[in-house]
Amino acid sequence: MSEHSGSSGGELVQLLTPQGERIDHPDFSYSGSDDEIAAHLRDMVLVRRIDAEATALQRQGELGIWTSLLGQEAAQIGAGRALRSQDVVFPSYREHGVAWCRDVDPLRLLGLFRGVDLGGWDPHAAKFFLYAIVIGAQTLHATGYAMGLEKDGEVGNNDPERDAAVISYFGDGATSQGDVNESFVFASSYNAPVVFFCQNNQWAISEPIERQSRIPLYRRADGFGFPGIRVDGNDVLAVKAVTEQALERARSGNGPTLIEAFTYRMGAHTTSDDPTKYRLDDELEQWRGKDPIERVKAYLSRAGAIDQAWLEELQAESDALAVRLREDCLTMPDPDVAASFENVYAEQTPYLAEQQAAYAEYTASFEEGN
Amino acid sequence: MSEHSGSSGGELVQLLTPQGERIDHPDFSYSGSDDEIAAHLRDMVLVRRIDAEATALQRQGELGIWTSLLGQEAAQIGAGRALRSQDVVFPSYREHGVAWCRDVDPLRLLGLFRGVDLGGWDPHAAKFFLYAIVIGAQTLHATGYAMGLEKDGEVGNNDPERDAAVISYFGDGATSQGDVNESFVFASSYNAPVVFFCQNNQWAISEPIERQSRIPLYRRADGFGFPGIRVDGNDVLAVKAVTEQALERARSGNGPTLIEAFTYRMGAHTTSDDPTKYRLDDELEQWRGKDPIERVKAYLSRAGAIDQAWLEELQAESDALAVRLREDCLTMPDPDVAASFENVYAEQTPYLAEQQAAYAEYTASFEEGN
Amino acid sequence: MSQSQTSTSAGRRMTMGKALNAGLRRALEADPKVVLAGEDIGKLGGVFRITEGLQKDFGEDRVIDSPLAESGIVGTAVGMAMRGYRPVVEIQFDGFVYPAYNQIVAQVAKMHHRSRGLVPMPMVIRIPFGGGIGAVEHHSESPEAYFAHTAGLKVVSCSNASDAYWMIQQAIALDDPVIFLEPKRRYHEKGEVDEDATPAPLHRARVVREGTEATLLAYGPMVKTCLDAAEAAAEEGRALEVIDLRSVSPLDMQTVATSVQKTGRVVTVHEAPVNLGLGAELAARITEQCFYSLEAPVLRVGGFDTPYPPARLEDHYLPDLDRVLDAVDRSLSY
Amino acid sequence: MSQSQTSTSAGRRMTMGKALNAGLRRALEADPKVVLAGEDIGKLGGVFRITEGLQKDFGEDRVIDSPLAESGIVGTAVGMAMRGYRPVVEIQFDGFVYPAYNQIVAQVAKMHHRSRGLVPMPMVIRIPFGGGIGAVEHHSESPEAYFAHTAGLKVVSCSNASDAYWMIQQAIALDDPVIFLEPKRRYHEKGEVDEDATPAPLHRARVVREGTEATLLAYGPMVKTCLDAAEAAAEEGRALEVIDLRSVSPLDMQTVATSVQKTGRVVTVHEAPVNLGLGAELAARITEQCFYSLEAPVLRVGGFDTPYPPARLEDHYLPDLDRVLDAVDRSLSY
Ligand SMILES: Cc1ncc(C[n+]2csc(CCOP(=O)(O)OP(=O)(O)O)c2C)c(N)n1
Ligand SMILES: Cc1ncc(C[n+]2csc(CCOP(=O)(O)OP(=O)(O)O)c2C)c(N)n1
Ligand SMILES: [Mg+2]
Ligand SMILES: [Mg+2]
Repeated sequence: MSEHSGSSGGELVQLLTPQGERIDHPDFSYSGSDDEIAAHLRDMVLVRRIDAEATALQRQGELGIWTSLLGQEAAQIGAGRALRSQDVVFPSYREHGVAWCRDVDPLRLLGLFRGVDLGGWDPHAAKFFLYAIVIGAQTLHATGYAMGLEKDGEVGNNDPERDAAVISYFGDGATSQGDVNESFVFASSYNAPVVFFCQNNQWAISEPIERQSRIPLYRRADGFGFPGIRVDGNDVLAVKAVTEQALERARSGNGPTLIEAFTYRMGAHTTSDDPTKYRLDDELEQWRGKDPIERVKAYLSRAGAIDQAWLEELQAESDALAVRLREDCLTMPDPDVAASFENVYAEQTPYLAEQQAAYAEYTASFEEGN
Repeated sequence: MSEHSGSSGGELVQLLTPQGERIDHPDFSYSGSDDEIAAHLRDMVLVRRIDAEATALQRQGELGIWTSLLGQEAAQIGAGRALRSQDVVFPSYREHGVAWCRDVDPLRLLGLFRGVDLGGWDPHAAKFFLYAIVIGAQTLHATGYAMGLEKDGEVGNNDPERDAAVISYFGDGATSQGDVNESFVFASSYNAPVVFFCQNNQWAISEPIERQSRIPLYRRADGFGFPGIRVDGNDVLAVKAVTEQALERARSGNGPTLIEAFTYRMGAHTTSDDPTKYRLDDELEQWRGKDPIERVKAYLSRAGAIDQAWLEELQAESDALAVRLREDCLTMPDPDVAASFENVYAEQTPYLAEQQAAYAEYTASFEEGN
Repeated sequence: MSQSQTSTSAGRRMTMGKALNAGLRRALEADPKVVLAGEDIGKLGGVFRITEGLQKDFGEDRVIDSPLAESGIVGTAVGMAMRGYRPVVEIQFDGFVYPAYNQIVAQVAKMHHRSRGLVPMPMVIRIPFGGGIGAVEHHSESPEAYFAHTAGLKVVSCSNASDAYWMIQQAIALDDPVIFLEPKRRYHEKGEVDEDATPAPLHRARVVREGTEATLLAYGPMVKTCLDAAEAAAEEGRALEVIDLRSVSPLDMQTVATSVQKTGRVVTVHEAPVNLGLGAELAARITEQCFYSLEAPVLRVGGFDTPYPPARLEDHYLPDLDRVLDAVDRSLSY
Repeated sequence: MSQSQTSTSAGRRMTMGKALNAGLRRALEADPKVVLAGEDIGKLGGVFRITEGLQKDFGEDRVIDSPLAESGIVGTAVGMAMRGYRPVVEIQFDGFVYPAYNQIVAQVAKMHHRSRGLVPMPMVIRIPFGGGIGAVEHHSESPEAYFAHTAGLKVVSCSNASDAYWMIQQAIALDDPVIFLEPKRRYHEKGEVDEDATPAPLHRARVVREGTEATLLAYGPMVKTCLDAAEAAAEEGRALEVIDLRSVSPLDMQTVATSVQKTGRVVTVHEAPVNLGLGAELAARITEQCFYSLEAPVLRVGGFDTPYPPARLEDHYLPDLDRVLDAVDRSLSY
């Protein structure tokens, strides 16, 4: 009954094999230099290091929870590096790699999971909106934003500095949610410049992809009248090529695309999860052989573009980044209770102002009391 | 951009042309006798008459509103007569023709629109659930019911008396609603024995189908991994053939099908609507040539299966039905206020009982007062 | 007799429906970032014709017919607001707002706070609400409490043409999301609209009739019911004060408390079910703030705690003059 | 001291989580029509492990992992109920129930009434609710008022292991739809569960501590907070009565009124925002029913009228012993 194909097969766009060999594809090619590929490698290594450090911080009680991107580095860096500066990102809650590409300080991501704020970066400045925890909600925001881009004439001008697109990230599980399907309806109806980027990491917490769909997810787009494409989500070159084309399609006024990045969640769903309850080591082992970082290392080493010294330098950089992140995390100030009351409204209400004042008075009296 | 084809074209299943000629189709055939076709004609004429009478009753203030099925008789009778007695129907609010096939007294339909109740028939007895006004909600109920059928082992027994399926009706506009798409996800995931029957009557109130989808609606099913098919919704033979096959597929355990019945809403959306605000007479005129009743009359007359006398008798029957319906409508008793409080809960709460008692006391005192 | 802050110079007489249309038109003119979206709001002008002519005059880019999906309508409006637009969304009927509930309470209401003010949500969600029009199920609901309980939203309701004209513009101009409840059964009632007046602040209640013996608190469709009740009471020599709350969240408790301190008795009136309806919050707050002034408990008149009934029973369900006066009698008997 | 109607014979000591699991197991055993559905409730046993082991023992046909779509979960459960099943649905966290809000308030709540009793909706919607676990946004909400305002639904919350065990079974056995709120931060607290006892009726409140000077009203997670407050007050010589409402809708006003007539002072406590929270309804009804007994207005302690804050601020947001006692002090100062 299930038509899910494995990670190989004609329908999967791949430009770099797990063994690190570059292969051709009739419709997609990666045009960057080896230096650029090395830059992707650096991105992937650094975000994996950030991720590992965050996981460690959570284990030590410094974060409430963490959503690991382990295994999904190529999907995120490939897509993130396909963006132009004017493009706008609507993430879900696992896109630390895309945040990295948007120059969002990883510390700001930690703030959310440490519980000091609800998202500490400036979404407009970063063109990277806040993490969306309610599954699927952001896909509609992305579509509406894209409709706005269109109204503003930022699409189809044949001007690479100006034409903009929106990209929205979500998981395989999210494709079952009404909002995601409605976003397909709206994007299609208004031909909105939006790329739907689904990281199919095979699992929605404990539920395998078969629970959500009996056909490959990229084919969902067929039903809504726009193109869908499946790419090897562990192949940073293919992801970048495919995403670039989809973004360009959107920017030039040709409407939405659904990209299914076929990848794997190598870790737990979150640090609260225990995947041994529901999945087999075998599967994990199999995917370990398709690691997104190893294949790039293999290719670049073989091509002579990087050497041991380069890798050691990168290791040092990544360790330094982790140290910095840890330090900054530990010294991140706790929020003041005033933050609870602020910004609930743009125009504060007298009622809430009174509530805030009463609480301040209460805590003050309490402190006097002590 | 729009790929909506007209009512002809290879993808549309048709077995009886607007001119009343029977044509072949490679995958579908209508196997009934001319007597059966005459029975469909009778059904269609009678439900059109019921519909006209209800519209008249509304104009005269006897109903609050009415949702006319004018033009959709073939879609509803064709699908309704494809059902076996054990099949179960989840309608939207316009399926008076299907109700007719399920032996729901049309008077009971009027009750809802007259405002004497919220649906006056017995859904279990009729295997025809109550009208669903919130767009799309019933498609999930249908899917859940179908999941229940499966659990009960009422599917795939190769027993024509026992194997059952569910059919759910909805409009073209409804396909944009999250619930409808989620019902596709669930039906597909659980391989539920449900037929999704979309009457694409080209309009969702004032919005043309292009606002909801830029490709033919039957193709939505592709994206969810089950078959979709477009049938000439004004061709009762084709609708019956296509629906029978889809129901049989469901009953035998092969899962869901989406049927798009390509038809036209010849009247207003409801009696409150004014379609001259948004659509052209031309379009109406064009569809008048595809009338679902006329083509059957033409075929049967030409085949010699009916004659003038037969038609006159049918006319008399339909007039009598209308007279009976009108009389019964006018004498339908108003509900008692107790009905407001009853059945809110299976186990009444003391609070509501008190509220009911207080209101009874209040009205009583009031009557004394007068 | 009325404390209305609008200027007293004669305006145009128009229905509430036309006043809303005029207000929307003026908002569209005033700010190119204002966009309207909803089902059938374009050529048809909406099922109540509130947006009539607006698509013709402002184009399909600013007056947008939406696919039939309320979550999509509100969710894409969130995105448009993020892009700097000021979306004004129409929900066709009260009973069809629930598919959008998730977007409204989890996204619209929280975005400004979540983003520390960086992503404002200047959105208006217009909902024709309430009963009294003989409609079928899901077309007569009063969902205001569901929204008023939600921090981050503001909720208002107009009761007359002049307020309709001004309040819709104020709501659109506000940087906060506003649930804008239009009493559909009053759409056809006419009133004076002075387009040059200075309107009262959006969240200010208004004493619409002064009195001394009890205070009637209402908003939207029930304001007229209360005024009628007060008129009838006056004929029997009883002076009831009527307050049009106008803003359901936040509540203007100052205006309310001033009245209660004078009258000592309060009856709240709304169409929504009593249990956890606005009357509950009003009763709780009034009792907190005016404990020593109250001669009687705050009494609540509202819809039954039942689903909205079929049309032929709605006259029982809906509070009317008699039920209001009955509550006043009960209050006075304390 | 406790009025608990459960028998006093010693039971098994277990956490509330285990008690719910045991109650669900017993319900699955008792009636083959009981089915469980929700995200991750199968192999994983739910993110809180409440359904642990149940799929293994009752099969995938009765313990169903659902696609990730709450409206679909509840909507298909409606269909299963129509087919004669008794679905028990798990919503993973409070903040994720809103996509199903439309199905819940427009379908689940109304089906029995709409069909004149012909289509009952014996459905339980389990929601782990409330804060105090240091979670990220949308994982700590208290949506009870949204449901309690909806006619046709019943809403209950358990505060201890024994009630959890019994109430879940009673809710499943009831022919009405029940929103079953589980105080997630109490999942790990242990209590005695007597599996042979005769439980108190589902909608009966319980005096969990007797006292004379003021009545504390709470449900779910705040019952323990109130008991702690009463204990602290007792050390200062003040006897507070604590009522565990257990049923949020319908309310057992008889038990409440009896207490208020004795104490004359009331403080309501819940995590949900104060504005239009359950405290509002309680205050309104208590004032109506016990007007002459009240020495002070009903005072309300609740979450702030703000979105749920980030974890590092939740100790401010959530009512605690001190805030409860502060309200008691204020009440006593009248
Ligand atoms: C509306 C909603 N329902 C449930 C959840 C709880 N939840 C968080 S993540 C998750 C699984 C998501 O799976 P997927 O979409 O595949 O994304 P992934 O986590 O694998 O990246 C669930 C059920 C949620 N956040 N929102
Ligand atoms: C959730 C919801 N939103 C809006 C409406 C108002 N409404 C009633 S019918 C209708 C159009 C339905 O169009 P379609 O699905 O094509 O069915 P048709 O009426 O053409 O049979 C709308 C918008 C509704 N009933 N439910
Ligand atoms: Mg996943
Ligand atoms: Mg239609």
